[in-house]
Amino acid sequence: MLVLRPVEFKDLQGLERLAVVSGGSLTTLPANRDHLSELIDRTLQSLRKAVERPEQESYHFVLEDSISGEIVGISGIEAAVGIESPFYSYRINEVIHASSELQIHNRIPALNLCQDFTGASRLYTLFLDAEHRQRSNLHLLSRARLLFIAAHRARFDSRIIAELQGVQDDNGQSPFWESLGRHFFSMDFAKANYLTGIDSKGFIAELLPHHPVYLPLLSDAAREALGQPRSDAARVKALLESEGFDYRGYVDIFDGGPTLEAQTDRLRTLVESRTLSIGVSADDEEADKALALVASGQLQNFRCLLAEVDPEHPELTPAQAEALNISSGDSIQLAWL
Amino acid sequence: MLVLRPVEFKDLQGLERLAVVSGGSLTTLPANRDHLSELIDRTLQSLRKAVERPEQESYHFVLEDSISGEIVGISGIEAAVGIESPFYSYRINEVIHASSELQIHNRIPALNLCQDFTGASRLYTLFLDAEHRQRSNLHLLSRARLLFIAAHRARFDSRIIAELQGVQDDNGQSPFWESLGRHFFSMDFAKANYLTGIDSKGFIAELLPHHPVYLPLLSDAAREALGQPRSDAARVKALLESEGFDYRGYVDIFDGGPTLEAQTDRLRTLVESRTLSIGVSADDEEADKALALVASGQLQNFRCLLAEVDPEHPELTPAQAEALNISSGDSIQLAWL
Amino acid sequence: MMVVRPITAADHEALRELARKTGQGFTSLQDNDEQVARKLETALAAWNDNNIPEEALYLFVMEDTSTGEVVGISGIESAVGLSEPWYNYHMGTLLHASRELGVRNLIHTLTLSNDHTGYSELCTLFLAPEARHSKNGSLLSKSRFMFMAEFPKRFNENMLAEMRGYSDDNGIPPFWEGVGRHFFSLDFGEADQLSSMDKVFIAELMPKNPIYINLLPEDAQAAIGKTHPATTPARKLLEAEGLRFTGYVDIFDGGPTLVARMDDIRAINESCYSRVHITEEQPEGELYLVSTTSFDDFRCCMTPLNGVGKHVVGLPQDVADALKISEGSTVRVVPLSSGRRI
Amino acid sequence: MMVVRPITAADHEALRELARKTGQGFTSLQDNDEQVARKLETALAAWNDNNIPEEALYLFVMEDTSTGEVVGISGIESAVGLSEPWYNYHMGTLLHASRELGVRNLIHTLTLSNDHTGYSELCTLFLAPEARHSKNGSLLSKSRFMFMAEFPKRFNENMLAEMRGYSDDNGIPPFWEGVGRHFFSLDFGEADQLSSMDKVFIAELMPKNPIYINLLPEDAQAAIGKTHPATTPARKLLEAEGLRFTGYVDIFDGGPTLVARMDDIRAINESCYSRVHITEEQPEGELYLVSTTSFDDFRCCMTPLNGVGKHVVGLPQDVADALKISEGSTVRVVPLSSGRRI
Repeated sequence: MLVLRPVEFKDLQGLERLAVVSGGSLTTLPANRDHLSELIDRTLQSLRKAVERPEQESYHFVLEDSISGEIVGISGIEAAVGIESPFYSYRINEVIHASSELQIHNRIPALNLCQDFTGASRLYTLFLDAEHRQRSNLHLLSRARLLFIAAHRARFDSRIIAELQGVQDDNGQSPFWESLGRHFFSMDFAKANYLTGIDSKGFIAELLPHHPVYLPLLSDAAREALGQPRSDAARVKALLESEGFDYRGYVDIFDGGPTLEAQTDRLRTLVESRTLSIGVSADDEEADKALALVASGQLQNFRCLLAEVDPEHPELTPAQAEALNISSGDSIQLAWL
Repeated sequence: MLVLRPVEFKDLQGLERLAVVSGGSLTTLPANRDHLSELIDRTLQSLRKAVERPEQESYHFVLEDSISGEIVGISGIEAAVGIESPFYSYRINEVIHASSELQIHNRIPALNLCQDFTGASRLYTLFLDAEHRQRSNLHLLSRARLLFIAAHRARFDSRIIAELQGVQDDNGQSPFWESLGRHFFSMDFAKANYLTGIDSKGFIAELLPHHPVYLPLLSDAAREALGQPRSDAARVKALLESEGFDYRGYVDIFDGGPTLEAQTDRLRTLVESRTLSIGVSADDEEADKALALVASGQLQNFRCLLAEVDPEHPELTPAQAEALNISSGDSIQLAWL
Repeated sequence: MMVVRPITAADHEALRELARKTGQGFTSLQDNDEQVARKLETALAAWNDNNIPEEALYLFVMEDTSTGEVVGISGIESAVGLSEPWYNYHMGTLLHASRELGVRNLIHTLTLSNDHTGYSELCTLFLAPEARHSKNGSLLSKSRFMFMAEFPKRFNENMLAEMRGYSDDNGIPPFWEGVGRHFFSLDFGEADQLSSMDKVFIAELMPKNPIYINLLPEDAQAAIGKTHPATTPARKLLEAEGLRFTGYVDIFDGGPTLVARMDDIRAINESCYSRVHITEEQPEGELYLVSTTSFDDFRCCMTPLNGVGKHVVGLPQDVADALKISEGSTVRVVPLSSGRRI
Repeated sequence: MMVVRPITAADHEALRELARKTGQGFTSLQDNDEQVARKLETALAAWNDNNIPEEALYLFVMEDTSTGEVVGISGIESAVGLSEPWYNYHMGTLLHASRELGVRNLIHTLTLSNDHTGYSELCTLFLAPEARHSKNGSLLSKSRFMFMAEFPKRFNENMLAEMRGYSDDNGIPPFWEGVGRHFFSLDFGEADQLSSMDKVFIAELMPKNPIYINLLPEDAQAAIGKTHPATTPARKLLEAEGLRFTGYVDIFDGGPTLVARMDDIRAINESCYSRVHITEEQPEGELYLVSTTSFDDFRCCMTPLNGVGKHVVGLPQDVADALKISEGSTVRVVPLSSGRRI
C-alpha cells in the first residue's frame, strides 16, 4: 500500500535516489544533499509554524510503500512564491501595429518579464517512480496536496499555480532556451536549471532581459515550443485541467513551458471533497465501490491513501485505518477519484 | 411604462438631448449630430447583418416612455473592441526591486499600456435621465443588454468588459489626466474625451506613452484615483459586480477609472434567465409578485420592460404584452430583479 | 572650372537629367518627374526667402563654367524632424553580469529614437559619373560647410549625415530582413520608398521597445553601423572633417548616422576671411576652398592660391570670374583637406 | 615650479592630508584612512606594471618643486565598467505627434545605460585651495592629456569625465529627490557613498524602463545635465579641449557626463615632439605644457618657451631640472590653451 505523508529527515536517502532517477529534470529536486536537507528542514519548520497568512513556508510530501518502506514519489506545495526572492514569469501579450493607410494590421506578440504571481501558492516538485506511474497513484501524489490545502486553507493563497515542463527536442535541449536564455545566461539550460534549484536566484535578475522580447525575433522552434508542455507531461496537464487549472499566457522564463493558474477555492478537489466520520470493517463486502482519496490528520500527522469505498456506506479496511492512524468513527477527508 | 428597444433614426433628436444633458461625460455619446447618426446607423446595420463571429458590430438601445414617446435613457454593447482601431488599457503591475544586502524591498507599481482586451465585448454608453434614476430602471437599462446577449450569444465574445468613469475632483478635473495624460496630449481631458468619441482614434497611438509609467512619479491625487470609480458610479458598479464583473488591475488610459471584466457565460443574468411561454391576463390578482425583466423578440424586434410577475404563474398585463408585441403563449425571456 | 552655387529655376532640365542617373536606392532624387519638380520648388523657396525659415532645403548645383553644364547636386536641410518625425535607432549597451556566477555579458540594444530632431542634415549628394575626378566630390560636399560657416544662424548647432547601409549582392539589406520585415510586412524597397514620402506608417508599425541585438540573425547584427561599400569614400571624407559615428543607425538598413557640432567641423572652424588680390600668374600647390559671402549669390570653388599674405589671397582672373568677384572682394578660405589624415 | 608626476608610496602622508581637504560630496577621495590607503595601493599597482593592465588607475600628484609639497592630485581610469558596471542615464527624445490634431510633443526620456563601458575616465581631480591660482588647475587637469598622448595604448579611444550635478543650498540634488529616492529608498549621501564601494544595489534597485522626464518635478527636470556651480570652471576647461555633453547624465544627481574621442582632444591632437635646448634667458609669453616621454618617470609642467625653432624648444635650466631632463632630450609640447575661446 502506498501512503502519502510529510517528508521527514529519515527520508533523505530516499530523496537522493529520486533526485538521481529524475535526472535533474526537476528544478526543485537537484541531486544536492545540502539542498535536499534544506527541503526537509523547511517542511518540518513550516509544519511547526503558527501561520497567519502564507509566507515562505513550503511543504513536501513523500509517497511511501508501507511494505518495503521505500520512497517512490514526492510532491510539494510552496505557500507563496516571490517572497524571499522574485518569482519571474514571461507574460505573452500582443500589441497591434496597424497602418490603416497601408492596410497593414500586424499582431506582434512579445514576452514581458513579470512577477505577476507574487504571493500565489504553487504546486511543485512532482515526481513518481516509473514503476508506480499508474493514473491512480498520480492522483494520490498530486491531489493529496489539495486535500492538505483544504484542511489548512489559511496557510495558502487565494491563487494557486503549477508549472509544466516545457518542450525538449530529441537531444534533450530546450529550443526556447537555445533561442533566448542562452544569449543572456551564457550557460547550458541544465546548469541554469540546477542553479535555480539550489536557490542562488540572484543571478536571474542580473542576467535576464528586462525589456519585452519580440517573438518574431526568436527561432521557429522556440516559438512553437512556447506555452507547450513536454510530451510526457500530458497526463499531469490533464489532471490539473480537470481540477480547474488553466493556461492564460504565462510561461516559464527558462524553458517556455506553460504556467497553469486557478482560484484555490474553485479547485474541484476543494469544492467536492467532504469531511465525514468513517467506519472500519474487516469484511470485504460485495458492493458498488469506487476509488477515492482518503486523508486524515493535521500537519505533521497528515496521511493520505487510495481506497475502494462504498459511496453509500464508506468504510475502510483495518490496514487502511492503521496507515491513516484512525479508528472507527474518526473524521476523514474524502475525494472521489 | 418604460420600454427598451434598439435605437432607430427617429430617435436622433432624443439622443441629442441626452448627449447635451449628460454634459459630455460619456466618451461614446458626444453632442455631435454626425456621430449620433453614425451610432444609429451602425446599430441598424449590425442588426441586419448575418454574424458568424463578433466583429465591428455595435448595438445601442433606448429607453422610451411609451406614453410620452420621450427617450429617457440609452445603453449599448460593442460586439468586439479593438478591431477597427486599437483598444488601449493600462495594466497595473508591480515589479519588485530588492537588495538583500541593503535590506531594501520595494514593490514599484507601473502602468503598462496594453491591448489585452482586443476582441472582447463591451458594455458602454449607459445614461439615464435624472428623473428616472430608480434602481429598477437602471437594472432595466443595463441588464436588458445581457438578455439581448443571451438571445444572440454568437454575436458576442466569451469575454466582456465594462468601464467605470474615473475619479473627478471638485472642479470636474480628472487628477489622473492632469498628472499623466495632459503631459502627452497637450489638451484638456474634455477635449481628448470628445475626440475619442468621434472616433478619430489614430491620435491615441501617436501621443500615448508607450513605455511603462512608474506610479511613484505621478501625483498623490492621481495615484489615489487609480482604479477608483467616480463617486456617482457606485450604483452601476454594484450592479455589475452582482452580475459577476470584477476589477483585475486594468484602468482607462484617460481617467484611470477601473475596467471591470467577466466571462460572458458566467454572468448572472445569462446563467439565471429563463425562456418560457407566458400568458396574458387582465386580472390584477393578489399574488406574491416579484419584479422581473421580461424581454421578447429578436434583433430589430427586441423589446424589454419591467413587470411585476407571479413566480408561480407568470402572466403579463395586456399593456405589457402589447409593448412587447406578444400574445398569450408566446415565448419570452425572464430574469428576476 | 567647377563652381558650386544655389540651384535656380533654370536648372530644372539639368536636375531632371541628373535624377535619371542616380539609380535605385537614391530615394532623395529619383527618376520621377513629380519628385524632381517638388524638390526644386521646395529648394527655390529656401533661396527666395528673406527671413530665416525654420525648415529650408538649401540645394546647390555644381556647374562646369567652361560648358555651363550642371554635373552635381548637394543639399542641406536646415532642420529635420519638424514637419515629419526623424527616426533612427540608438544603439545602447546594457551590462548583464553576475559576480556570483562569473558571467559578464555586454548586451547591445537598438532603441527607436527621435534624438536628432532639429539637427541640420547634409543630404542629396550626387555627382554625375563622368565628373567623378579631380576632387570634384570633395568640392561638392565640403562647399556646404563653407555655406554653413557663412550663415550659421540658418542651421542648428548640430548636424548629421546618413550613410547608406550595407546590402547584399541582390541589393537586399540583411538588417532589414532580420528586423524591419517582421514589423513592416513590406519589402525593403517599398518601405524605403514610402518613407521618403510620409513617415506616419513608421510610428504606426515600428517596435516601441528596445530590440536585443544578440537575438538577431548574425548577418543583421554585422550590418549595424556598416556603410555600403559605394558610400565608404563619402564617409571617410566626412569623418576627416569631424563627423562621427556615435551609435545611431538607420531603421531600415542599419547604416550609420554621422553627427557633429558645427564648431567641430574643420572646414567651418578653420576657414577665415581674406581680401582678394587678382594676380596674373596661375597658382600651384595645395588646393583651397574659396567661397563668396553672399547668400543668394553664394559661390564656391577650389583652387590653389598665389602668395597667401596675411588676410589677402591671390587669385587668378578665371577663378574670380567663376566666383563673380573682383579685386578687393572678401572671400572665405580654407584648405580643401585637413593636414592630418585620419 | 609646479610639476605633475606619478604618485609614489612616499606620497601617502601627502595624499592623506589632501583627502582631509576635499569635503563632502567628493566621493573618490574622502577623509578616510582606509579609502586613502586602498586608493594609493591601486594606483601604485598601475605604475609598477610592466604589461599594459586592462584596468589601471593612473594617479598623478602636483608637486611644488620649490617646497617639495604635494598640492594636488588627478587621475585617469584606463577603463571603466569592467569589474563594476558603469551606469548613467541616456537622455533620449521621442516625438509624439498627431498631424490630424496639430499636436507635436517632443518627449524626453531617461534610459539606464552602460553605454560607456570600457571608456577611459578622467577622475579624482583635486587641487588644494591655497594652490588655486596661476593656472595650476589647467596644468593639473591637462597634464593627463599629455600622458594619454604619450601612451595611447593604455587607454580606450573614447574618454569621459563626470561633472558634479546641481544641488540646492542644503546640498540635496533635486534630481535625486525627484527620481532616485523613489527607487532607492535612501538618502542621496547614503546612495552616493554606497555606489563608490559596490554597484550591485544599483542593478537591483534601478528602474529598467525609460523614465519620462515630463512627469518629473520641475526642479528635477531643470537639474538634468546641469553642472554644480563649483564645477562649472572644470567643465569649461574640458569643453575647450574638445569634451562634449552628449546627453548622458549621472543616475544620482543628474550631472552631465562629458565625452570625447581621444583624437578629438586638442592637447592630444596638437601636441608634438621637440628637442630641448637649454637657454640662459627666462622666457616670456604664451604658456605651454611640456612633458617627458618616460612612463614611470613621466613629468609635466607649464612654462613659456624661448625661441621656438622647428622641432626645437628653448627651456631654462630650472624647468629642465623640474622635468629631470637635459640638453637634447625629447619632450612633448603643446600650448596650454587653445587659441580659440569657446
